[in-house]
Amino acid sequence: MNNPAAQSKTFTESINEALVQAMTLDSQMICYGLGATDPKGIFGTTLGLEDKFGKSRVFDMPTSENAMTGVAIGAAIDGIRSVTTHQRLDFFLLALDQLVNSAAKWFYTYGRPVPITIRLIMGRGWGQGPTHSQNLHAWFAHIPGLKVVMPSTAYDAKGLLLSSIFDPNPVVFLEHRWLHNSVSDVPDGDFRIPIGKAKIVRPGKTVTIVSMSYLVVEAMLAADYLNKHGVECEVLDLRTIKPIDWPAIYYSISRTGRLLALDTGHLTGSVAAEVVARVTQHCFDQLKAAPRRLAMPDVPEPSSPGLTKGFYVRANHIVSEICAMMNLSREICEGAPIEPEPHDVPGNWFKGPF
Amino acid sequence: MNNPAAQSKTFTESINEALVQAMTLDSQMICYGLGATDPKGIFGTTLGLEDKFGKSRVFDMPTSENAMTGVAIGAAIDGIRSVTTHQRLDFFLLALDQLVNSAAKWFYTYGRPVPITIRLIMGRGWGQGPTHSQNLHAWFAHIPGLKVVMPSTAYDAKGLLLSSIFDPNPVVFLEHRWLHNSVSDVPDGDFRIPIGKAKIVRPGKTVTIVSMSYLVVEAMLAADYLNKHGVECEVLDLRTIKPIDWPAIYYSISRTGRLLALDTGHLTGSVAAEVVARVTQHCFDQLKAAPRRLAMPDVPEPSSPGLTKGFYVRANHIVSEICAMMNLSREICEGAPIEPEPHDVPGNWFKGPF
Amino acid sequence: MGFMKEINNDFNVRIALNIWKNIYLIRSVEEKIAKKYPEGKMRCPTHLSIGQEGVPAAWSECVRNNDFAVSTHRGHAHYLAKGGSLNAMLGELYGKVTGCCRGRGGSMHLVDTSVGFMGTTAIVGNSIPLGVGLALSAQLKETDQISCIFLGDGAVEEGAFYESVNFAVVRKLPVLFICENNLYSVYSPLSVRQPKDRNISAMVNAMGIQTSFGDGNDPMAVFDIMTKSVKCARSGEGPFFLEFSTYRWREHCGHSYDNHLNYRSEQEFEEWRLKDPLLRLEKQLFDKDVTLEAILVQKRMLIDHEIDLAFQFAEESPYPEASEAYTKVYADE
Amino acid sequence: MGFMKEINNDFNVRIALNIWKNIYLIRSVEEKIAKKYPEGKMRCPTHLSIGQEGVPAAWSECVRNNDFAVSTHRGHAHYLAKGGSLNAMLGELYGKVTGCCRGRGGSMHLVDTSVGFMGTTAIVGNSIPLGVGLALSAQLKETDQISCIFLGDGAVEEGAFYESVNFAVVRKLPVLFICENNLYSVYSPLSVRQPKDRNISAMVNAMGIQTSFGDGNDPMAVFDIMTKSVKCARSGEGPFFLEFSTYRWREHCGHSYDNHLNYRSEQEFEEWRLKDPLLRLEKQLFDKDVTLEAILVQKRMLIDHEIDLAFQFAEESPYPEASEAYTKVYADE
Ligand SMILES: Cc1ncc(C[n+]2csc(CCOP(=O)(O)OP(=O)(O)O)c2C)c(N)n1
Ligand SMILES: Cc1ncc(C[n+]2csc(CCOP(=O)(O)OP(=O)(O)O)c2C)c(N)n1
Ligand SMILES: [Mg+2]
Ligand SMILES: [Mg+2]
Repeated sequence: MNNPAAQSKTFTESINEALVQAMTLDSQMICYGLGATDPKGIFGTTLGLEDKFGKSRVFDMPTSENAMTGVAIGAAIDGIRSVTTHQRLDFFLLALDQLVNSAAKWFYTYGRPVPITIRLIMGRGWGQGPTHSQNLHAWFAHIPGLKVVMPSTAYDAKGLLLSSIFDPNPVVFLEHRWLHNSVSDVPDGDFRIPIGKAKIVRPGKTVTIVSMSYLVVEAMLAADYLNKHGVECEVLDLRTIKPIDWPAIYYSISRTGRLLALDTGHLTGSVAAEVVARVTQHCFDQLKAAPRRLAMPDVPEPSSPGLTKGFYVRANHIVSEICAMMNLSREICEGAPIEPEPHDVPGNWFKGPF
Repeated sequence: MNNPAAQSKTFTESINEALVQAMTLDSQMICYGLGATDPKGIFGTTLGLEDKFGKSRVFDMPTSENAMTGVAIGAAIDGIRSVTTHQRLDFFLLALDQLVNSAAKWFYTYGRPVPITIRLIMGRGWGQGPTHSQNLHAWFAHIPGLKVVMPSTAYDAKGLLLSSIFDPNPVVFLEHRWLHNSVSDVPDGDFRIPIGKAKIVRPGKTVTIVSMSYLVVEAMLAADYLNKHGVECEVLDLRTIKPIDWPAIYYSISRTGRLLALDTGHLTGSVAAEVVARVTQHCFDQLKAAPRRLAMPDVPEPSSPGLTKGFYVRANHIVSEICAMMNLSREICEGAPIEPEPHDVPGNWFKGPF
Repeated sequence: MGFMKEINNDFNVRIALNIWKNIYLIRSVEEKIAKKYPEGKMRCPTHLSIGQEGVPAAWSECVRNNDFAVSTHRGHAHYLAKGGSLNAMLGELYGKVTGCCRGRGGSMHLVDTSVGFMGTTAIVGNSIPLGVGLALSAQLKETDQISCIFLGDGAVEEGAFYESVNFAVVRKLPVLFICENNLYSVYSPLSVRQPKDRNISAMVNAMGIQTSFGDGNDPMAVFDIMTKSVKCARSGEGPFFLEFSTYRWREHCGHSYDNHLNYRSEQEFEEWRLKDPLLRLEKQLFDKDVTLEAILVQKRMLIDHEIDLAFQFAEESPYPEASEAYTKVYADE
Repeated sequence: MGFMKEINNDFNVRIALNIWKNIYLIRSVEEKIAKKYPEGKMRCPTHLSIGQEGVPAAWSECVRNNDFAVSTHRGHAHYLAKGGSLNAMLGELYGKVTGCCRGRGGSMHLVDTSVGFMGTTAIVGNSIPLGVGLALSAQLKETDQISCIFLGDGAVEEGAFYESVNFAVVRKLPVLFICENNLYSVYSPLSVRQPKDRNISAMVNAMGIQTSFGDGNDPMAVFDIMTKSVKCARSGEGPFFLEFSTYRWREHCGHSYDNHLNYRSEQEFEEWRLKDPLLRLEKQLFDKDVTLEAILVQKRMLIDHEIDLAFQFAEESPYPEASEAYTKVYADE
């Protein structure tokens, strides 16, 4: 990351920069979504685009998620790249026919590429409740023909969004709402991070923690803490969940022999299940302990802060799984960093309402 | 199954009987779907219902999958049970907002039950192609609040459909098109099979094959064959994939120490992944070999019989996985029953077109 | 003032007073939520109805307790107008165990089945087919209930709306669709979402359903239209669609004003504020009978007090136990 | 005969002959598919257009090679009318590597991008927004292409249809929606799916789009309407919606007749068969110029021969390698 032109930027700014960069490189590319041109610009990510690229390339849309996804596909098969955005993944459940029956299968069936990127924001906290908080990325990862990206840093967000946009396939690009204000050094201009490559965000030789999106933040907190107690966790950020970088995971397991797979979605049927299944199938003899998983419980996310206390996967849960796996002392387990107060916001910058 | 009143019936007849039985027991229950009252009656499953129960309780509908799912939910929260049917699961992708955002979460959020059953038929063979053949049950199994049933026999179909209808929760009831003509002894009248209970369809002590829906047929073929060679497979029919009967699976593994998980859907993110993951987490020390999986490949299903040759999971694939797991001889592996000709129909009864 | 002419002998003071009470209650609850939202204790996305009280307040006087209603993310007014418990609504906003969903839903999920208010959903258009299903149930059970479905102008863009109207007409269901056209979906004006000069109710009429259009800020006019259409829907003639013009005063979601964002002009806002349904109705009442002024002062005090108590109740209620989050996912648990 | 009066001086023999050729080609291909389907070599769900050739055949003469088209499960006629390769279509039905999708799609998935035929989808309503997206692309690129979207009367019930029309109007896109109303969706008559007496084109008109209705079995009348609406759509005036009445002769899916199922009356069927667009046009031609009879005999022979060759080509083509099924899931593989 020692790029000379790199500057400290938020995740939101990174997304915005990637969009500007892509629309500059490809003068036909379009960008639309509910609120794409409104004064808030989808949490700031699309601000300024309409001014720079004009009303025909950047536009708001009717509340018609299904048809508007089909519109992107239709334009794509005539060579128009697009980025469409939905402020919550939950709204996009209306558009799955177009995504799965058309976009994902078009190249396979007709041999014509569908270069669309669909940005979905996954909500959490501040009472978002059952239908504004779903992390259903496992669904997308189940569908042949889709690529699915889940960046955890501003840096990755920019590099992966640019790669997604210029990928000839439909890409679902998932932004965790709690990452929008996170900051990292991000290069100016065009730079790409390959889709399908995981990143070792912390090397270690005792346990492999496989993680994605916001949970990388918690994994790092846990790993930093455990490191102080002599447990060296290797934190792998998947970055892309379809395709998954299996060689990177297998290689890490070959050195650690232990796996904890995290997931921001419901446990049953999670991407973490696929990770555990494949690792077990491929690295069975290398495993020193039963693999473990941590994910959201198999219940809808309730709204009340009284009910979401302790609901999310946090560093202390991660520590406790690793303690159990390694038979570490109770003190280590109990000393782990706990859920901050208030627990339902990503930081002081977040004042609601969504 | 030695029920005195049991008679040999097809899967289709069983479904029809269950519907008649349920509508007789609950005089308010309704049943609708595209073609529910047409002369073919959804592959025969709804024939005669309109005559028996009248036009207000049994009806055809507009091609509006999304709203018509919501209609069922609305009626359900006022106490009206319903069975709605879609001739292909693929069409139901239009209705996932209603299923996931409303039906699955209504009881959790509002405390009011949603007693709806949604029958989805999963196509296969005879060139159904990319959008008439999807087995996306893993999606449903990922959603808290849903129950998901996948019967493999006419007997189970009736008993489970009756339980589904009288369950106070939304149930997705998945019928594999290749099972519609399969026959078993099925009791007359009202009988229920509990949701969430797996069945040992063949006991054995060497390998556990976890299976569901049509794949139980192939698993049995493989197990019969292997038995002749001294390998005793225990075939477990999940019957319900949400909730999954974990105790039954763990108990079987505790005796066999070996797992092969089958799935009629795409491999990545399959229910088989969840089975392997959980078994590994819970039975790690009991496993004598790396667990294995067999599922549909991570590609859309093509239409041409030239392309679907060898595409489906068949008894010989199952045998070969078990041979590899157990280091059995090449002869055993190669002698397994192979894909019948023609390979794209479930039997001579099937003459197309869908 | 243009609406003076409407004050004729038909003006029913009793009904007008009831409607006034509804408006005043909704307005005051919403204003108090707006005032207290920045305290950070109501931690959920919250959409206020201030400025839009005219339609629900008049509707309230036209429907029966056992008629059904469903609504949207902006559902406070409809919930209160149907007679939903104020304590339970505020409890829900505060995330308390006394909330109508025991804290599971927040502001966008309100329910009070004891008064036929069956729920609000946070997905645009999502509750429309549910409302149709409730009407189907009423038809099947041969009750004379109707099902009222509130929706915004944005929801008209969802395919589910169209599918729902179609089915309601095909089966002649007792549905009343009530579209509150406030010109915006979040910050997006109608012009970027629907054809210029399209008239929503005329379009919907062509689907084969009876429709009316009315001024949503004229509560007594709303009452007239509602009375007729409720009668139609209840008579078995089939569904009815109503569109009312109205305007949201505050920001789309949250407690503030947001005209400074320039997605709408200050002038437009001021024009609409002059059409305030509360002031309008009060003027009508006082014109009719000047002694009502004193009565309203009294009533205001009572309502204000009720509201204060409800906020106190909500604030003092306990949170649900955190462990509750993991229970009752299934109805047979 | 009612249509005699239409044979006026405007009747353009050259155009009529072209349209006749299109009808005859489509009819004959479909009849031959029907004949050979029971052999069990075309192993995919197949929906024939026999009886419905009038609209696509006339449309064919109104659009340009680079105009776009998308269609549905019942797409053979549209594919051929746009000039799609017959060999590649039959290859696809036979599941051969020479098929337009190399056997991946079957009858319900036809494509020939060299003539702007962009695809057909097997999900009702699914290709409608795609067609709108193609029009958006044409508008962005400032070409003068139009995008033609074929749909059935059943597709009008899908929310996606309504959402698509709305967006096309909002952005004034060069779209021609062409609804072939054949009265049925599978075995379901309009009466169980749409309001009695609803006129589809009138309803759609109220969405803010220009519309026309025509007799789909009168090819020359279709040609007139098409010519005007194509011109409108191409001129930048925005989208156009056309509804044509027509009738499917054979079963919904498959090769047989199905009147014995009694979902429609034999009488209805016979009435529609008398409206056969092929016979009608032939009569018009012969009335105009009796010497054409001999010319048509010639042309028929040529077309029949072409079709025979295409079937031979398809039957003799090899299947794709089974291993191909696992490749090219992604465009960058
Ligand atoms: C399916 C879906 N798309 C988008 C949203 C985001 N959203 C929340 S409220 C809203 C505005 C809807 O406008 P309208 O129906 O006019 O209601 P209003 O807010 O004006 O009362 C939108 C787009 C959503 N909740 N659901
Ligand atoms: C979303 C969806 N629902 C249901 C079906 C099943 N289906 C296949 S063709 C068809 C009939 C559609 O009727 P219409 O649009 O009038 O076309 P037609 O067959 O009459 O040409 C139906 C319902 C489907 N393919 N997709
Ligand atoms: Mg609005
Ligand atoms: Mg039709």
